[in-house]
Amino acid sequence: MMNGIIHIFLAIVMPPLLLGVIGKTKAAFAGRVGAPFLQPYHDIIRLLQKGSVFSTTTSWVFRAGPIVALATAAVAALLIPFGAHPSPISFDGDMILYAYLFALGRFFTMAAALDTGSSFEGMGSAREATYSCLAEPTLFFALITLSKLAGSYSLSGMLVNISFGVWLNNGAALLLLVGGMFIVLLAENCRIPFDDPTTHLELTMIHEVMVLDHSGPALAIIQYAAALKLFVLGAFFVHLALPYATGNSVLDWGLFIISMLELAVVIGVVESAMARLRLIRVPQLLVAAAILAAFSTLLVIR
Amino acid sequence: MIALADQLLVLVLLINFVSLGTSRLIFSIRAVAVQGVILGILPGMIHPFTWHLVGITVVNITVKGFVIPFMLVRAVRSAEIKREVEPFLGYVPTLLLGAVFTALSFSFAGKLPMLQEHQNFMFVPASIATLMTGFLILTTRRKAISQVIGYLILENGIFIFGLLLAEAMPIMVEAGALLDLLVGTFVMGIVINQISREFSSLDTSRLTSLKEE
Amino acid sequence: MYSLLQGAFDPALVALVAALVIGCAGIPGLFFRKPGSGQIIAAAGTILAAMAGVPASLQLLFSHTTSTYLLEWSLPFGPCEFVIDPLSAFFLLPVFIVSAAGSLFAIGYWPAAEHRATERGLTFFYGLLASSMAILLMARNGVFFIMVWEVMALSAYFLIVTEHELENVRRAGIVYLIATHTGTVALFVYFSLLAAQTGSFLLPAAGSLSALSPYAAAIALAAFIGFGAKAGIMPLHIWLPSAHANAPSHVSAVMSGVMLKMGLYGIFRTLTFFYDPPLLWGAVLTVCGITSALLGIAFAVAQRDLKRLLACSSIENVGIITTGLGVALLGVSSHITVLVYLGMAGALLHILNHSFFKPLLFLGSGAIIHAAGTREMNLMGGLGKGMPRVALLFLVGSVSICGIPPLNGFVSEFLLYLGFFSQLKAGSLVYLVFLAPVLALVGGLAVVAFTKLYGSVFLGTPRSSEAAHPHEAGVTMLAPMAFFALLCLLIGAVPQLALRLVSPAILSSYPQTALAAFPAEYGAIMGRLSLAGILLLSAAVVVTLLWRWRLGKAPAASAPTWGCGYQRGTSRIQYGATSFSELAVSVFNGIMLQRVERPKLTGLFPRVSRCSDVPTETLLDRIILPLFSMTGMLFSFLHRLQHGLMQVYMLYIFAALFILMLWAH
Amino acid sequence: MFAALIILPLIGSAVTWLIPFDRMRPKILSLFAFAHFGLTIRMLIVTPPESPGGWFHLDALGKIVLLSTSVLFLTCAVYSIGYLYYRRERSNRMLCVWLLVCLSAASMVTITHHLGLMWVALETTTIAMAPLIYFNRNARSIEATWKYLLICSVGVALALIGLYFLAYATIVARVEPSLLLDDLIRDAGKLSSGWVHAAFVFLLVGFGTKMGLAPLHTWKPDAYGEAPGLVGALLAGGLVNLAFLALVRVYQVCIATKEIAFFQNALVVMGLVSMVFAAIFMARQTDFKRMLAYSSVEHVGIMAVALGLGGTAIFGALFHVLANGLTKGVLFLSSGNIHRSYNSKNTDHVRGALRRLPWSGGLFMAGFIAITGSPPFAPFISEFTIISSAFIQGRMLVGAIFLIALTFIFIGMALTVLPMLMGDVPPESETTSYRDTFGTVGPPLALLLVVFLLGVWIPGPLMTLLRDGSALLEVPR
Repeated sequence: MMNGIIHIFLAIVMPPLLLGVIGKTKAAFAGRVGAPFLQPYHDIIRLLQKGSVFSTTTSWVFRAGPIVALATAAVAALLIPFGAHPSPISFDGDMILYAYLFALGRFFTMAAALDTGSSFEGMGSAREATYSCLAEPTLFFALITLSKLAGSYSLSGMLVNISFGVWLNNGAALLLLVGGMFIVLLAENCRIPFDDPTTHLELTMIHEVMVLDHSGPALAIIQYAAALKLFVLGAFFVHLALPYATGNSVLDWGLFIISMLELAVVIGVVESAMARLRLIRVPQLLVAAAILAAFSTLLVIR
Repeated sequence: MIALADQLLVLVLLINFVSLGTSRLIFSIRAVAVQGVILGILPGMIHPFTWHLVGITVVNITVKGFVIPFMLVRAVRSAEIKREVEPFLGYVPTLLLGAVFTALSFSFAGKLPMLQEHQNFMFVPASIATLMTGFLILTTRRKAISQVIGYLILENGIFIFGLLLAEAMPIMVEAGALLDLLVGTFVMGIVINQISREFSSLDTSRLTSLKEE
Repeated sequence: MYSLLQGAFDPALVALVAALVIGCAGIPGLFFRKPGSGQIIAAAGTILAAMAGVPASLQLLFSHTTSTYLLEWSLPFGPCEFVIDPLSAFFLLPVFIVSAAGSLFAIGYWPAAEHRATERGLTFFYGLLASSMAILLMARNGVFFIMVWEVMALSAYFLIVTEHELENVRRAGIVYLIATHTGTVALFVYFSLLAAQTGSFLLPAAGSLSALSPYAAAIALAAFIGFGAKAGIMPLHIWLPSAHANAPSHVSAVMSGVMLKMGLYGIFRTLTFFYDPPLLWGAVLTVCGITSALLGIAFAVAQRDLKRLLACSSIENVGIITTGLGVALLGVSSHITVLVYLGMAGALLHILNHSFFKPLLFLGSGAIIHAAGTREMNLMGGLGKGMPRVALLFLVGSVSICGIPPLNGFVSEFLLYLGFFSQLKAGSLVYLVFLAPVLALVGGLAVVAFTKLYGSVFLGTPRSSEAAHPHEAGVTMLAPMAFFALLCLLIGAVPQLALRLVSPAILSSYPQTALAAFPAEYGAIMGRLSLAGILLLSAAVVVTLLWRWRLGKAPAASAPTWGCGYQRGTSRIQYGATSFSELAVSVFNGIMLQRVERPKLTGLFPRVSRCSDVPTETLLDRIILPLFSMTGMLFSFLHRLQHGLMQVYMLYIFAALFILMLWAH
Repeated sequence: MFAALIILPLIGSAVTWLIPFDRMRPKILSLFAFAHFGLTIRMLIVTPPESPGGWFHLDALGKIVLLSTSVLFLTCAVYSIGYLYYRRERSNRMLCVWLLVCLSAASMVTITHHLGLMWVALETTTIAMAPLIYFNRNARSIEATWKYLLICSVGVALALIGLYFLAYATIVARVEPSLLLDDLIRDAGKLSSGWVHAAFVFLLVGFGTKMGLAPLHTWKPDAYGEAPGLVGALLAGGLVNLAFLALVRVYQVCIATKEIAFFQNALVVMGLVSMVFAAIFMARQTDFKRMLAYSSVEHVGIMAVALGLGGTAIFGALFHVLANGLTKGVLFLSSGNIHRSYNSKNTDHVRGALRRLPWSGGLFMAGFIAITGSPPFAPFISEFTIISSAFIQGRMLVGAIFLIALTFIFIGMALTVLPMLMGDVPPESETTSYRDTFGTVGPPLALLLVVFLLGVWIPGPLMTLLRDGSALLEVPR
């Protein structure tokens, strides 16, 4: 019960912090002081207070976009276990629901973008559609590998059971998987090298360009939803990459938070170290990720 | 008397070759006429005398020997076509083929069982050889007239075989023979005349408008 | 109604009568002078029949009974039995539902007043098609089966060529007719071999044949070709896109929603005959299925024609169903009942789902075509404002066909996924799990295809003057769509019931699944799914309320879409259908071959001209049609045998005589 | 009674010969057709006793052919009323006269058991048909007539010598020389195989030519193409069946002589060859009447294959006699209407027939569906019986070739027929006064109904008839 409350609390509160950490890291690499860690919270709150402007061409679909995006991310957050603690909702096959929830969110974000009738947002949603469908198989290969290793068909079962012991036995497979999943993590959350959330060169962007016409609370919801998505997928990845658990409930929560922050730092490092890829290269990288994951699957089930 | 039948059959075979070899339309018509006359006589040779037989003979001789040739010749005249036979296949090859077929028919006939009284005759080979000759003319000659001639020779072949059955089932044979004559003479004659009116020629290689492109 | 049925009538008889009524519904219209009344009578009759037929088939389904009727007929092919077992009853549901909805839709979509020439025939053959499909499911005598089958196929042909003054409609019709007839020929072989095997034309009972018997393989192959051609499994799908695209929309709805399923029914039925199918069969089905799914949706992504896109996605869904069947078959041959159950459940449920959301989409496309006057998606846009109800219903359909929670499409795919994963622990068939990522890819592509469709049709601003002033569809058109949308939501919300629906059918065809308590086990999981759905809904509500509250605080203004600094934005610079899918197509290039039609530019100052990408039917255009024309050329060369020259003919006779002589002696 | 069946049409032809009015003749024709039909039905119900000497004897096989011929003739006669009204420009005396002569000869073929007499009757039908094919009196029709006449005469001549061989075989075997079917069957065991084989070969080729088995079919497209629609119907639906009956008679003798295996194989081969030929010539066919001719080649091929297969296929063959005959009637009569209305039988000119002639077009469509063996029409029953019996007998190769040929034929026919019926009437197409009238549509419509009924329900008496017929052709294993 307690764990459940903590779980939900973290899911609600923590996501923007990751963005803050990433920003700080990048600033540090750039030799700047950078915005405070809590800047994202300020942004969201400010946006919530602003009035909003809706394009005349839009319809209710446009308004449904942010709502569904956030709702799906929230439900996904309930399905994924944080640290050593199983998730509030867990049943056989919930990983498939987890994967498909993002599809639902995507569908509506893209629809909302298309609803504005802007060429740029149309472009953005086209890219989003293609790349995310290329990222899909990787996630599933990961799920297969994990459920094979953990011998469980539910997210909690498979993720909580990943321990160093498993790593020792199937190091190679998990390593491949970590590689693949990290790429997917970046792609799904539109981070460099796939997308640069900070530029406003529309021609090069994917996610940001889809939300050009969202303003005020809508934008706030979108940004929060994005952060939450990063958090949820990050939690998945952390289980994979940093599977340490003590057995002490409180400590485990601490470890989870720390490892999430580590992840944020790593992302920040990558973003500062790498440049944005040319769009043509993106599919190749995604396919590469899929192949890595497929290999890891082969390694474990042969 | 009966012995003569074989000689006549030899004559029939010779006429086959003549009709294969000749290049003159009129002449081949005449040849067929002669063949018809001979075949008309044949029954008289092998069967005992009856008035019925006489009747048959007369009918045969008049129709095959005179009526048909007359009609054909008239058709040729009326259509004032060239008197050549104009074969697809040259005369020598046709003759050779004719010889081959005759030989074949003899060997074929040899394999078939016969009655004693027919044993030493060459009715079967002669008939089949004549049949083949008819076919040869039907396939290698260009003019409609020639084809009628071919058909008649074919009929003659059948007639020769019919002689073997003449006493066993006379009605059958005569019905067959007469019906053929009907076709041979009237219908074909009519059609020939129609053709010569429509096309002002009896060259069947002109009669090829109906085909698959 | 239920108890009444139980009391008064035998449900099987009710279903049979309902089918016959549907068949005759179109006849009165043929004799009316005044147009329209016939159509209404037909619709009323069909709907009433369906209202009787659906409960009847439900009862048959749940009563787990098999009722047999014997038709006295004089044809020399043994007794003609009518049998309704749970499998048939299950397939009867979509037949009744979809045909009734379509006949109602027709009143608004194909009004007799405007289509005096075609309406009568359309209504008549529509009824014929529907009832022949219903009767097909009851037929147990092979010959009678073929007869009904062919009635179905031919009436479908006449429906397709309703607008036969259009060239490509005629072409679609001919392709369809040839394809279906070839399939029927395969069925001739199929039933003949069955008769050779069993000694009678009656279809054998479930699990009564051995796959090791001499003809078994041939029977299975013939069934695959004959039924697969109708179901549109690749590579037998060539007729499907153009036929569905060119038929009137409610006809497309019935063809895609139900007629394809008849082919699948044939395959299902055939496979139940054998108690020991070899692994190979299952493997073949699975591979063909997943390939059709992937390629089908890939083609769909590339389409520009609204209805072609839907048709291609039908290929995809049929592929998914076939995959499920193949998995089940693998389960049968390796005695893993959980696979049998999950595969069959997934397949059957997806059949049901597809017969709900695909008709919904096709009917919607009919409404769209009514409003926009074209099927070309690149000319549409912004229709959502003119026809909001259609837009909403269409959205439901699009979401559920993508297999996205919380709608019904997801449920069936979920079951299939469970099936794929189920062998992960057990050693054998572990490689099945590789189907999961492929299916995921299919799902992703489906999202591409349908966001493209929905976006380019309903959203944004009109791209042509035709689409500028759409009108909302009438109630007779909206009601059926709303009904289907409701069903989609229902199954999505309470999947347990759906599972309850399919279980009897599975049980009747594969009794071995009775041993384990699968329905209970997976029913629980389904319960969790609906819980997740509720959570999703509540979360959405919370967010909405929050937003409402904020909007209340700070008022909203409205302005034109931001052109990113470009001031002269016209509607044509929007992302159109083709441009939306261009990226995906370029990724999957080679599967989706596009022909670029670009005009020849001449002179120093060429006049204004446009080029466009045209998706091509790879198999049909690149392989089959060339083959046909080659055969045609060969034949027309052989036509010279009929040379027209008498002497040659004589030679033929002579040769025949000669050869036969040689043969004889 | 037998005499009546033969004399009646002859009287009719005499009457039509004497009548001076063109308008009257078709009516009289139909009158006699009705009478003949009534007589036929009567004879089917109460089978007349075998005539003394056994020359005339109406058995089940004869009944089937007689029935199909009579029904078809009746339809064509009634059709001729409406049809000839549009052909007032030329006298129809010859047509009516020879039609009735043909009918009389045809009836003779069906009721006689004396092969010689049957041959004579068959030859008579051949001759009687010649003037009918020449009805249009132009260069093309004369050519067609000429080819038809010469080829068929040669064929019949070959059949004659075949009969001679058979007769001589009886003489050689020292049994009572006779061509009576029953005697032949009785003494068949004693005949010498050499003569019998030769006889069978000649008879097969001879009757095969009349029937139109490939490659002896060469006269068919020309004759069918040039003859008027109703004559084509009689050729394809009537004469074909007569020749088939002749072959069946020979087959009966064959069964008795134990030489049946060779004859069966020969039939199967020739049948398949015919179907393949038909398939080849259907492709890219631009003349729809010639197309129908090739379809007729196909169907005689089917009958031959069925006869060769034996077993249950025999039933199929006998039923196909009816099914094919009547369906061909529908096709030829409706195609005649289309031909007249467009004044062309070339599919490049004939388009959108469903628009110009809804009824005839619909009939042609239905006929096309029926003749390609689609249910629910009679030909499906027969064809499916044949196919299934091929597979059930394990003759996989035969079945495969059969089906492949059928598929190609369907494709070829569809690609010719559908463009012809569908679409709009091209503006440049010739407009004639010829439209659907009750007189020209009713008869084929009636035929179509019969074809449909036979496709879903075979009446009991007919069933017994077919069973008796196939019992006569039972091959003792």
